[in-house]
Amino acid sequence: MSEHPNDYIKPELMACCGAREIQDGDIVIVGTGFPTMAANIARYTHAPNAKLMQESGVYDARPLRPALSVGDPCLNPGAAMIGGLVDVMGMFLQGGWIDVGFLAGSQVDKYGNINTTVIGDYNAPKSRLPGSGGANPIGSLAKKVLIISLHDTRHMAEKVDFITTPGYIDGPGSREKWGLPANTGPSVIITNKAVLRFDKTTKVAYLESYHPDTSVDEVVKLTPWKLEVSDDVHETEPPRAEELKALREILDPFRMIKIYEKRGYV
Amino acid sequence: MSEHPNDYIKPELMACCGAREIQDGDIVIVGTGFPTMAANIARYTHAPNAKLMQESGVYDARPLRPALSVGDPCLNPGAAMIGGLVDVMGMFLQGGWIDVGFLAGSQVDKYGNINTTVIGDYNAPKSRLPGSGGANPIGSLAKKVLIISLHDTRHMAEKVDFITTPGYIDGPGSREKWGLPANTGPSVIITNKAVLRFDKTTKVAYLESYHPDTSVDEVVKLTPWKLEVSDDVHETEPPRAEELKALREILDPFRMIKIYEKRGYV
Amino acid sequence: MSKIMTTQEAITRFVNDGDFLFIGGYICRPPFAAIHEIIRQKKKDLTVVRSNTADDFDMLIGAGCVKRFICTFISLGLYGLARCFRRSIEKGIPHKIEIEEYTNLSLPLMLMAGALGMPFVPVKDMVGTDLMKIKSFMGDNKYKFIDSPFDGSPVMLVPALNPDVAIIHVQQADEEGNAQMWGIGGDCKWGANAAKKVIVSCERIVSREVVGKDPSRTIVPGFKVVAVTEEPFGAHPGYTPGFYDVDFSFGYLYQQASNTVEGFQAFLDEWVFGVKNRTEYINHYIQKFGYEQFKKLWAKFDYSYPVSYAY
Amino acid sequence: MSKIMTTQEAITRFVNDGDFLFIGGYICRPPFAAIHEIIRQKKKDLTVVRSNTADDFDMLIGAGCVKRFICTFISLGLYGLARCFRRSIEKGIPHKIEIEEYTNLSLPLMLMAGALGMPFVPVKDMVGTDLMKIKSFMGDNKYKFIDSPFDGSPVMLVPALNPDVAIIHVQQADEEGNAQMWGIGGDCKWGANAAKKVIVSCERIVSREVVGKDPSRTIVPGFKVVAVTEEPFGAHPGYTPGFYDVDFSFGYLYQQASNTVEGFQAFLDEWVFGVKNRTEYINHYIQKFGYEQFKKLWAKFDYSYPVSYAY
Repeated sequence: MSEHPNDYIKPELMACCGAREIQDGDIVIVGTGFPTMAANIARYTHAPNAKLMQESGVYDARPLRPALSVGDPCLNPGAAMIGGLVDVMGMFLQGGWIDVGFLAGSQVDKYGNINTTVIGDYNAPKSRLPGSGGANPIGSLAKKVLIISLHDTRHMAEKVDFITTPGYIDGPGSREKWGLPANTGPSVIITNKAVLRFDKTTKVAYLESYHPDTSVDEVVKLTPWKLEVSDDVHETEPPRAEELKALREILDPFRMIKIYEKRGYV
Repeated sequence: MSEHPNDYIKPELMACCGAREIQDGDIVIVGTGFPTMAANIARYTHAPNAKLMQESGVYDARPLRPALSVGDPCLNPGAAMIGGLVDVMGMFLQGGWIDVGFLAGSQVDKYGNINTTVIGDYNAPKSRLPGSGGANPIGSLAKKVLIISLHDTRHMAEKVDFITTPGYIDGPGSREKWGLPANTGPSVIITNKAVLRFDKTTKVAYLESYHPDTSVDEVVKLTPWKLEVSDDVHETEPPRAEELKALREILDPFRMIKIYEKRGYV
Repeated sequence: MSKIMTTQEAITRFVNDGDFLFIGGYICRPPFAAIHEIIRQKKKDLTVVRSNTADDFDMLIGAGCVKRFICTFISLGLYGLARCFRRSIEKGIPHKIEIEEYTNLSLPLMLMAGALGMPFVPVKDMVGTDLMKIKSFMGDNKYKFIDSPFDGSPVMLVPALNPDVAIIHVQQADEEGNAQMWGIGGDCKWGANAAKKVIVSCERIVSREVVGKDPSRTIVPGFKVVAVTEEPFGAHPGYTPGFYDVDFSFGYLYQQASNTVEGFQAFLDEWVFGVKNRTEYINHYIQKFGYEQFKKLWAKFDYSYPVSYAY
Repeated sequence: MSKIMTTQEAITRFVNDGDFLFIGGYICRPPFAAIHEIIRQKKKDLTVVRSNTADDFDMLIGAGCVKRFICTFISLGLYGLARCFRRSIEKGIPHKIEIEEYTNLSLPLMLMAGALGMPFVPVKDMVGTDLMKIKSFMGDNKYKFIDSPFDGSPVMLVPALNPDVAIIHVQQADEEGNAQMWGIGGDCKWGANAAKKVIVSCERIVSREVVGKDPSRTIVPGFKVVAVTEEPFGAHPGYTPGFYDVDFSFGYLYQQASNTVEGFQAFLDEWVFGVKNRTEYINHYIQKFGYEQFKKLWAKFDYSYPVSYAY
């Protein structure tokens, strides 16, 4: 049995949930923030042979500070390989080598589709967002996609305003119809309230576990689609001592992760 | 008026003929032997800004000995850029940047088609040759192709046994029909007897100049197709003093070029 | 034949109103010296392209230089959304730019296809999403969807891009333009080689002999290059590996300024129009923030092992 | 997780009869240690591929390991035509191999397409020639000719290649397989990355820290690599930039030997079957030709300038 210290904050729990999705030896494409922390917690605990890369062209970086973008200077010295976008997005991702990708978005819907393009109408936007970047190809081609989201009716939707990145698109058979590679697609949505997985048949996200300070009812209420609940729904396992230790002592000594609390991850 | 020493050998004359086809600033793709010597004579005389590359991935090499293959070690130290086949054959040649390519073959025909694949029937060959290598793409895509050949009925043919590399293929309109880029194709055949060019209308090689020790009649007789003769046919200008000086003093101090005499270039 | 010239001359001679520009970098090696000069010379109606963009493209958009943007992503990273870009799209300030959207897989491959002389290239992303539904100035040529002639499976083809001019910033180049780069590459090599002309901005001009000591580092051959400009700190507030770090505080300054139209104009007046060239810019930086802050940007010393190409 | 093992173990474990192999190099860095081991282990029915080949592929063909050859060119360079290849094609000795012919543009791009996960790639060469007319084991899938869906112009598409195993020889690699190379590249990077598994042979194994000092030199990431073998002089009689020169006299020896079936067999008996591994091979070389001739192959000392990736 692992120890579970109870002084954790919600973003730490979420990072640990992400870490637990990663298996030893996995090739993981990460952005900044949560994904890097989650993947590194995995590396320092149960998945020492997991390898990370950034879309800008970096494989197995050894940053001495947390990277603030996929082009951060700290990703250069010590990396095992540095090429460019064609190497990572083409050779590794489209080439079929990426086991896990992390994505976040301004909106995520019940099929795991993600919007990072526009809130409102595309041609008369309420808010114009950054666009796809690497998100669409990661969502299209990584074997397993982990989605990070705030759990509220603004960030989760029955249907996103704009599908930037494909989840299961319109539901069962959609990815296949469009020729996306077999055995790819979103695997989990990790929110500040719960962990959702996708039903094998309907491809709709259902509740697998609710975080310690919440309940099935609360999560169902916060979710804008009719949230099915797993037969063995349970409380999310809190951060283990060794996970927190890796995070706090090695990966994020200045606890930059707290910034996510300010962004609503509570 | 240039000086013309008369102690030259035929391969030297041929190299000078090649050099004169190169203009200052031309980007030239070369193999070994004649092409390198010709292009370098040009660089040391009238075309100091011509640049050479080898298909293996080398641009603007500074070899200290004559390269014996496109992968020769002497091409590495001092080059301006080294990549691979995709860089030179893809980025520079298919990208449309190569002004001049040199080709030779076991057979060349009246349309400038070249055979480096097989003598006799493809499936029951009399002699199996090395294959295309870079020849086909150079013949397909370089703006100007210079062909080097022995002038006899074994090496020149009305029709080659196998078209490895396209000249004008079946004649006028053929390159266009196949979608080869406009303004590409063979420009000249330089032999040990003469310089042939291609008629703008018929695309058949005709006699432009015969080398000093031969005659129009002899060249016509040695050519296996009905060789048209230019209205202003003339004797080929012999090597100029400065061309020979570049070749003998800088490029080929050991006069390795003499090996071509043994191969029949007399 | 030396192609060394000032950035002012390079932009004057080789960038025309209405041109299609690839501008390399992304936090790593953005060619800011050239970007500021484009703004100073009030170039307009440009079509610009790069995968992943940041303050550099935001500034060009805010300054009114851009008509069309072939894009995948634009943000100020740590500091959130790109302000000038948003104002253009949401409010038409200074005018509404047209955008054609791809991804960080498809767009680099379109530049690669351009560099390799391919008419188009198959990609596996974008399908099934709204990125397929929106088409702007590229119209039906944004992509084509075919059945593979090999096995009948559906394949998306995207067209090659061949910009008129590429502008990149690298660590070093020689006078002919042989450009050497190391560290994060983005789509710099393919974008530069896809263009008809390349302007190479560099931290230091080196001799042809130095280039020849390590030719595998060269990403653009001299024959494609029309201008070489020596611009130390030319990527500031971005960084250049081995030379200087990102200037996060300057990034914040830009974000704060670009929050408003007035702030953005004041920023341009101070940092672009208020200086003649990169030397004056750096001088102004030191005047304003002090030499100590400037010095903090300098890279630490941590050199690689030399290798030999000898035989 | 160290992947270091002997060449014998690597070939035993990862190369199976009937496999499709990419073998990198061309005079520069041919992985001869691995090639000899493949012959020693009498692997058979292999499909082999590379653009531009020489004595390395000729030897595999003569030894009877090859069933199919996706090729562009094979010759002994200076020493003329490839003898074993000719005997196979012309006389069926030891058996007639099947060949599928491409060019030094189309084949590297097919490997690139394989590495990039593309189903096919458009090429501009081969059209109009007899290379279009001959089709062997790839049949109608050798290429497809379509009208471009963009502008209707004729376009040839060639299929991606994904070999089962790639074997390359590079200057240095770490124990995980991160492989670093400089100098003439041929189709090595794309061929290796197109394969499902990579065997990295290298002149020297270096630490992960050494790799990290210059990560832009890495051409294959460790995660694709299944075996790392340290084989100094592993490319002999080819060369490795910075390590040793081509051995022209050994090339002549091979050509003379391979002129006849008997001579070729005697060559194999002496240089392949007569030794257990590369160490014995080099030892035999020194015994036979003397240390002085061996020493003449060593590269001169001419190092590059170090660079920094620091910030």
